[in-house]
Amino acid sequence: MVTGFPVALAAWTLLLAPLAAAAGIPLLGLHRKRLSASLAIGGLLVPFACACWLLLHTLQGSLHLPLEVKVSWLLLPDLAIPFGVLIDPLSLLMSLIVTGVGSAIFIYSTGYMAHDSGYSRYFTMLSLFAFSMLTIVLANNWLELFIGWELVGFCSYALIGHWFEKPQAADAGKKAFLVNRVADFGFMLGILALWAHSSPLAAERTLNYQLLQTRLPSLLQSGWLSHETLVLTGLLIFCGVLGKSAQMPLHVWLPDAMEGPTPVSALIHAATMVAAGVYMLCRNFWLFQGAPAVLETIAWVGGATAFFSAALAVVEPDLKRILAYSTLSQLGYMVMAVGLGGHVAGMYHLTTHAFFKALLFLAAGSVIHGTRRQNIRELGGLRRSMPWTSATFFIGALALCGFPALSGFFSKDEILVLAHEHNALLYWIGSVTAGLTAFYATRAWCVAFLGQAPEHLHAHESPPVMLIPLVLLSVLSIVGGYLGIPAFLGEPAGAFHWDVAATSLAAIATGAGLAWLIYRRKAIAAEAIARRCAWLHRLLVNRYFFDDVYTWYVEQVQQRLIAGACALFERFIIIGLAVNGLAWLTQLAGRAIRRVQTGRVQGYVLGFCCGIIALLYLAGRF
Amino acid sequence: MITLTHYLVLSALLFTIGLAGIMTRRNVILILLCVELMFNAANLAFVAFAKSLGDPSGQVIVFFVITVAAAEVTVGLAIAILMARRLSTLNADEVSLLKW
Amino acid sequence: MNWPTVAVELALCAGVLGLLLTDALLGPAKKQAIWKLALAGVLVLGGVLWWQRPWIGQSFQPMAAGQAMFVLDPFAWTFKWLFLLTMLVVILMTRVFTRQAGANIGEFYLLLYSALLGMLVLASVHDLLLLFIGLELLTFSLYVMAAYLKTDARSIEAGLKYLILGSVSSGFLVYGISLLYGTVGATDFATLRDAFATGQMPLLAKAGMLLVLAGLGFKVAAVPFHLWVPDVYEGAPTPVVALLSVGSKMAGIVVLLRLLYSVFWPVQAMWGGILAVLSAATMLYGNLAAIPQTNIKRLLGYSSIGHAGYLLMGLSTASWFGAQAVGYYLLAYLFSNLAAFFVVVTASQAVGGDRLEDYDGLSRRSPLLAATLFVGLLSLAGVPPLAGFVGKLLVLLATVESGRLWLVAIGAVNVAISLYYYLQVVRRMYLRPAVGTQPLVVDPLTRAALIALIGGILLVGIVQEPFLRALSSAIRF
Amino acid sequence: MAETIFFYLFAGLALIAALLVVTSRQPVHSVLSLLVAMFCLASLFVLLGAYVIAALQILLYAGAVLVLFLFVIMLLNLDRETLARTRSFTLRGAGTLVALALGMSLVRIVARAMAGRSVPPVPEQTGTVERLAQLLFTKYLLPFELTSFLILAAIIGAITLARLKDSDR
Amino acid sequence: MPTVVPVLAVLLLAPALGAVLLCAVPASRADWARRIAVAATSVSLALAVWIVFDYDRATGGYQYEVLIPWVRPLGIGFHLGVDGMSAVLVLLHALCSFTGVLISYAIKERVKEYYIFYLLLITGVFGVFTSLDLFFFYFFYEMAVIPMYPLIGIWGSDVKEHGVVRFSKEYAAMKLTIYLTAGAVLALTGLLWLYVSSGAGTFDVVALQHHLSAFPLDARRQAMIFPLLAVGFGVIAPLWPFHSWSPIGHAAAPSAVSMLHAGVLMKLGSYAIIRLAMGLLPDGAVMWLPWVAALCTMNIIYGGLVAMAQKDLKLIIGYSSSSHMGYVLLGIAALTPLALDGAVLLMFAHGLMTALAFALVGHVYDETHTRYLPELGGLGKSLPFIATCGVIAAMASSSLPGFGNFVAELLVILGSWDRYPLQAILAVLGIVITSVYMLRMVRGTFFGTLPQTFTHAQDAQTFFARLPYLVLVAVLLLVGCWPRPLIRLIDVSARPFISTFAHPEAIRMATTTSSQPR
Repeated sequence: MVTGFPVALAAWTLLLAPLAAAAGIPLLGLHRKRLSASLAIGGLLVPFACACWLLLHTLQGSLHLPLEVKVSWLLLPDLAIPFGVLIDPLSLLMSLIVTGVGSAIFIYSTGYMAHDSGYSRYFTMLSLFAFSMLTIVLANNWLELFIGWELVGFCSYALIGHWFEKPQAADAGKKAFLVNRVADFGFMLGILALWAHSSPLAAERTLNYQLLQTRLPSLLQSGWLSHETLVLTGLLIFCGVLGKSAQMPLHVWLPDAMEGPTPVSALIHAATMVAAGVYMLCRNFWLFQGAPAVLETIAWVGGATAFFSAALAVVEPDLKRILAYSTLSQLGYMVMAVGLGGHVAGMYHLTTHAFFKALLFLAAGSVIHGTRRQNIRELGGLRRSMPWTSATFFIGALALCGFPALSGFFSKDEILVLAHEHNALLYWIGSVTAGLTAFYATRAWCVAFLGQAPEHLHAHESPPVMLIPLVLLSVLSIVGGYLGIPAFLGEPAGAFHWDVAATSLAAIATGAGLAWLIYRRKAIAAEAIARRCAWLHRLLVNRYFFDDVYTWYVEQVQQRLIAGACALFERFIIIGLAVNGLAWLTQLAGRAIRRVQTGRVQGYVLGFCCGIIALLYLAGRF
Repeated sequence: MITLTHYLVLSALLFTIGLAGIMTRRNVILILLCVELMFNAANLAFVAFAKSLGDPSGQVIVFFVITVAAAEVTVGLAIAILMARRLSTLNADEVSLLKW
Repeated sequence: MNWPTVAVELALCAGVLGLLLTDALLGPAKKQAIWKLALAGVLVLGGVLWWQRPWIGQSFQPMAAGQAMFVLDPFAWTFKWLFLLTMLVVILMTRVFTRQAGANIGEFYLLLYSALLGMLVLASVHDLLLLFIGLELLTFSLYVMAAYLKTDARSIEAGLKYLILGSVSSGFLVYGISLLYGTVGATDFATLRDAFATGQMPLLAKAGMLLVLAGLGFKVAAVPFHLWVPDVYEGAPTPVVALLSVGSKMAGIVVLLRLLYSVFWPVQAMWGGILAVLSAATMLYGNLAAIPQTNIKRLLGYSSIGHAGYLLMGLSTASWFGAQAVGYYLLAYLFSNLAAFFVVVTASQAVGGDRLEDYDGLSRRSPLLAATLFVGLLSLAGVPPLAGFVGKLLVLLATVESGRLWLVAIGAVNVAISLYYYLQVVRRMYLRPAVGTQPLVVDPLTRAALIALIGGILLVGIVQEPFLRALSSAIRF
Repeated sequence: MAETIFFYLFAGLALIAALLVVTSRQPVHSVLSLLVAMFCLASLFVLLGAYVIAALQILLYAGAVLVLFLFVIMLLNLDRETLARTRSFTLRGAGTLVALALGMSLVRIVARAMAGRSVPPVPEQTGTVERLAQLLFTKYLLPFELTSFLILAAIIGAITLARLKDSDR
Repeated sequence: MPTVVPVLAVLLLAPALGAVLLCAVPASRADWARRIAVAATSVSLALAVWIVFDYDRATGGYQYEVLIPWVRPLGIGFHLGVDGMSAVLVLLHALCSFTGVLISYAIKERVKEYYIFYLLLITGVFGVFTSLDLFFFYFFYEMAVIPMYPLIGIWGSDVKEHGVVRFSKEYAAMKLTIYLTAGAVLALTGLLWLYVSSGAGTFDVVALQHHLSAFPLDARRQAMIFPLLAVGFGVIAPLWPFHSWSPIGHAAAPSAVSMLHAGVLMKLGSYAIIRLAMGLLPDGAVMWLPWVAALCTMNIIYGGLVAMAQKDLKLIIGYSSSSHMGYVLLGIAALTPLALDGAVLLMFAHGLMTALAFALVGHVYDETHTRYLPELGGLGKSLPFIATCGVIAAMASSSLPGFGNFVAELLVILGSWDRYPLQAILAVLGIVITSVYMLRMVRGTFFGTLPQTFTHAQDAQTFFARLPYLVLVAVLLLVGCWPRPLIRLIDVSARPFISTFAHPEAIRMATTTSSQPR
């Protein structure tokens, strides 16, 4: 049995190592590239080792999860907020993903960002991001989760806007942060409501997961927490997920986030940050279980996001944006899974998705690194010039489509089974989306990697330091399905539904086949299809006009109407009327009174006598 | 039968006439004259009260008031002469350099 | 017949005569040095006043016939010190002024002395007639001094206006005294107080009192009787204006204090209300009209009207603490106003005029002058840690105790308004670029006087207890 | 009986003279009418038993002050006072009105306050020089001395102001 | 229990002594002036830090008391004392003034006069935070307001829009001084009325509190005096309708002055409302505070929206300060221990953050001579250090966790939730609004392409130039990451302070029936 100090030490290093690295780099190695890279990577490998050590012990049974280590961050008589580490299978799995995939991406980015001016600033932010992601994962109460939530938002802002000279990058960073902040507004209210209704006695209010979970039933019976407030709180908390995991109405920031360096997109906008929302849903599934209405909405939002973003990827020319839309779609799958009650299935897909999507992004990164171009129409024939990258990209694409025997197939299949059992319409949407996924994956593969390379394209293979992580991740994408992750999370996978598997395979086959015909054989001209259903094409290219609506709102309604009106009110009413008006009035009074001094002596004597008369009158009155 | 009130009413009237004179006449010297008139009205009141109280100190006060009035006239006329010489006018309302 | 109680006044009379003689004997060259003699005279008077201390509490009674007309009580003794201090500073001011006054500078100091005599008499007056005589003595010398710059039309106009208004006010004063004499049968304060002790005043006495208050209101520049102030302050030579604004106003307040708090004390409900209304009107008039001013002396004229408002506010409380507050306010007002006028005197030659524009960038040309005016004006505005703040605070406190909150509100608003136009002057001095570039040289004596005044303002502003203690022991009738 | 006749005679005369002072165009006429007023007042003083004051009134006031006035008027050879400009008429109109209002209130106060206090017969010794002098030099000694300085200040002031030195031509 | 060395007296008089010393220094020796100023403020800073650590949390209450009877007949005494809340604010002011003095190295002309007025301002504010006597409270309060006039008037800068002057620095200086004095005078009348109607015959706050707890003023009288104090002090803690002086004052003031101005001067008002208005008039407070809560929500929302529309950097930060002070007032109005802790901590955190923000804008202005957002851009390239601090300041302002602001705003919202749920929700919305305009500002100034005209812009290279920024950021992070010690210090005196407030119903009942002495 191993307990006590070593475990606590492992838990704390798991959380605080990246923070130490993030603090170390600016202090020690601000202009020394090698030192900052090694500090950052060390800051992630050490927690990875701790996580593996803990995993080893749990598997051997010598460590009983859930293990909680905490210190009181804010201690007041009527408010005690701890800051701790809660390790249970769910959080251990997630921390393994974050540290594992993270270290691969860190190593990769030493190559990718080799001659970038903000090298150490980049690695500081990455380490800080890792720390905040681990805070979300290992939090044992809602507030610590919220703290991690916000810090992750900040790190993504800083990393998206890493090349801040580029105006689009700066705007993309700002947009990401603000959209997240709007979502966090709802999330904060949700936490506040939860905290307020956590107990009738003000002193006993808490945000701790375990305590809330145990108290929930009694609160509901005692009527202190009515069902409506539970639904409302659930929806508000789901608001946070909308922003962080880029679900339908607040998904606009993810495609623009591709302005950041590709390893960032890989780490943040594929593997970890966007998954935080799903992880939060799984972690606090007990809250939503009591409110079926909330789960219903979650499922539908997930389904809609999956389908619509997959459609967008079909027409997207930019390689990274295709992968971004694919992430959106896969996240929709995970949220749908949670909405349908299968939070374990959601986590399973999250894990596998982390592997193959990180792989795809890194491969795309090495393509960009090699060719300096992102538009797939300007690429082609990379199979020959960049063998390793194209091979790993191919494996990732297969896993993404859910090709049988690869990890994607198993996890997506779980979700489709769930949909099949609970909601027929969502099941159909899921299958069609699977088809679409296959379509755009094959399209990207054929256009970018097959065919002849355009004449002025001279691609060169990336250095080994970038290829090793690619290979590692491709291995994981293949093996991911067989690691028994659902079992580890407590719900072993159910019986293998042949009919669901069959329909999904059919959908994948049609999608891939169609794409092969259009883009490899060029049997049907892509432009012809585009012309025939032009309005659909325009709709998809303009991303359902979400961006236009939002920009219109920000420029017109918010800036000109509301803020402008307030500024005008301030300038002309409060300053102009109230303040200057008062000053002008006293000036006027001054000038009027001054007129009394006519300068003529007899006027003064007249004044004198009037004074006397007034005095006599006053004497009469008092 | 002449009572104290008769004298006081007379002194009040003289006082008012003096006051009216100051405000209406433009010539500074005449203003000074009216001031003298006001002082005389006050003297009359003093003597009347001294008589009714049977106490002579009223008359002593009149003695002082007369001297003050005389001093007043000297200074007044000095300034009037200065004004006539320097500002070449004796009308009070034409002298309004200092205003507002 | 205890002569020592009148020792200071006698010494002063000797001084006047001595000045008359020396002026006749001295040639024109040595006339410029006559201010040293005047200064020495004032210092000697200080000694005599100090020597008089054992006789405090007695009164001058020629041949023990009837009530005392001239009394030397702690109240009078304390305020005589303030009058001497004012005269000291005014004489220092006149040094710069001698070139302008030309030949007859000797007479100027003589008139200063007679004005001082009037003030000292007014401090310890205990009879209406003596009040009238003292008042006229002070006012006559001020008439002449106001018109002293014979070549300057504005000075003559100032003298004329002051004379006419002064004579009308003394006319009313005399008439008032006659009415009071008529109803009571005597003019000294003791009998008057016993006559009104019961609290009912016959109508004639009320009228008499009001006319006397009007006469003194003229002196203090309360609103209905203040119209002469701006013009005379602008026209008259600056040392005279300093004397007017500090000396004559203080004399008026001292006499008012004595009259209201000892003679008309039983009737305080009536004059309390009247003074409250007057003070509100005076404050508002003075502070509002000062805003659009462009001439610094005229601005200080309006500001002195404003301060008269605060003094009347203190008097309207009809409480002993109110009287002490007025005393403290006078002390603060004395230092601040003298500091301000001292700078105006020294600066007006070099800066070439009294317009506010001439004061642009004064802080660059002479930091000491600018600092003194800065401290003086801000003390007048009532800004801590300066004397004016404590004065205003005590007066407001007394008025709150008297229950007239509307008056406190007006007083508070006026602090903000007055700060505006004081800061206008500060703006010109500190914020504007300098007009002339050559720095103003300030001779050592003026420098010492300015620093002493700043020190006085700070001292009265920060260390309040000794002054308050002295005043509370002094103001007891 | 004779006393009332004399009183009304002199009071009426004094009022008329006072009005003349205010209304006559020629400054000299005003001074002379003031002289007449002084004489009426002096006689009233005699009626009231204040003989010394009556004498003083004539000697000092009529003699010294008015002569000074005449002298100054001659010095400045004033002619008829030109009519005031129309604009200031309102001021002078208002002046008379205010003076009248003040006068009426004073008269009202004085009449109501002192109803009927009769004037007792004149005891012989009140108005005499000895009585006055005795008071003057005992009770009113201090004011007496101070008035001397008052006059000194006035004289010196008048000289310095009105002196015609070549320097201030 | 006055300790042997009057720590507070030394802390208060060090800057005053500095100012006096400066008078003797010849104007030409600017470097000496700077050294004296830095020495004076560092003495105060050292003492302030020592007090925060040495304050005895167990006993609480006023410590390090210095009592010199000043005017016995009126009951005025030079009484200094510090409790949990004011110790934190004294530390805030010490930090701001120390960094402010370092930042004012950018002042080149008339340095001596500048430092004299600056040290007077610092003394005034120290005086307000430490004095426990109504008279001296007001004495130092006014003494802090008046030096603002020459500081803004002489060394300030006109606020330009497209190069055209929107309002001159003289207008701003005049308006600020008159506005604050009017507010202060209004408060003075309230204080005098309180002094008189309490009948305790003393100006001492502690004595008054004992007296008033024994025989309190009747509720109607309190209800009349409280608004005077609340509005009077509300003018400087910019309560909504009276806030318009602060942004204009900030925009025109030199950066070091607006650091103190926004960082600390605003806290005078809110501190005064806590210490005097609520401390001495509990029933009045309970009746009027709902109105204050409503107004300060306008502060938050309205201030934020107006900040969004501004184009001048300092105006943005000015309006953001008035918006953040809305949170402080909400915390005060909520009358719960949590909310008050949050309010005091927010005063501390916001003070540091605004000081940092203004220092940065000052540096940007010195390098580029413009504060107009449309003209700025891409400075991150040439000013990396300043840009990093800029991002940190923006993040702290939009209450990113890890900074003191987040913890404070969290406490305010949690504390005010029970009594004012709607206001709490709007406060959370305020956080979003803040982050919108803060990021817009950062994007406009530091990111994007660097225009040709600013290529020569110099970053803060030397350690001495970077010291102020580092100090402020370090303290902000320290408080944000580990708030427990500071919160405990505040809570030691905030909790008993709040416990004196009776429940609202009791008050309402008291006013209707004839109020029997409790």
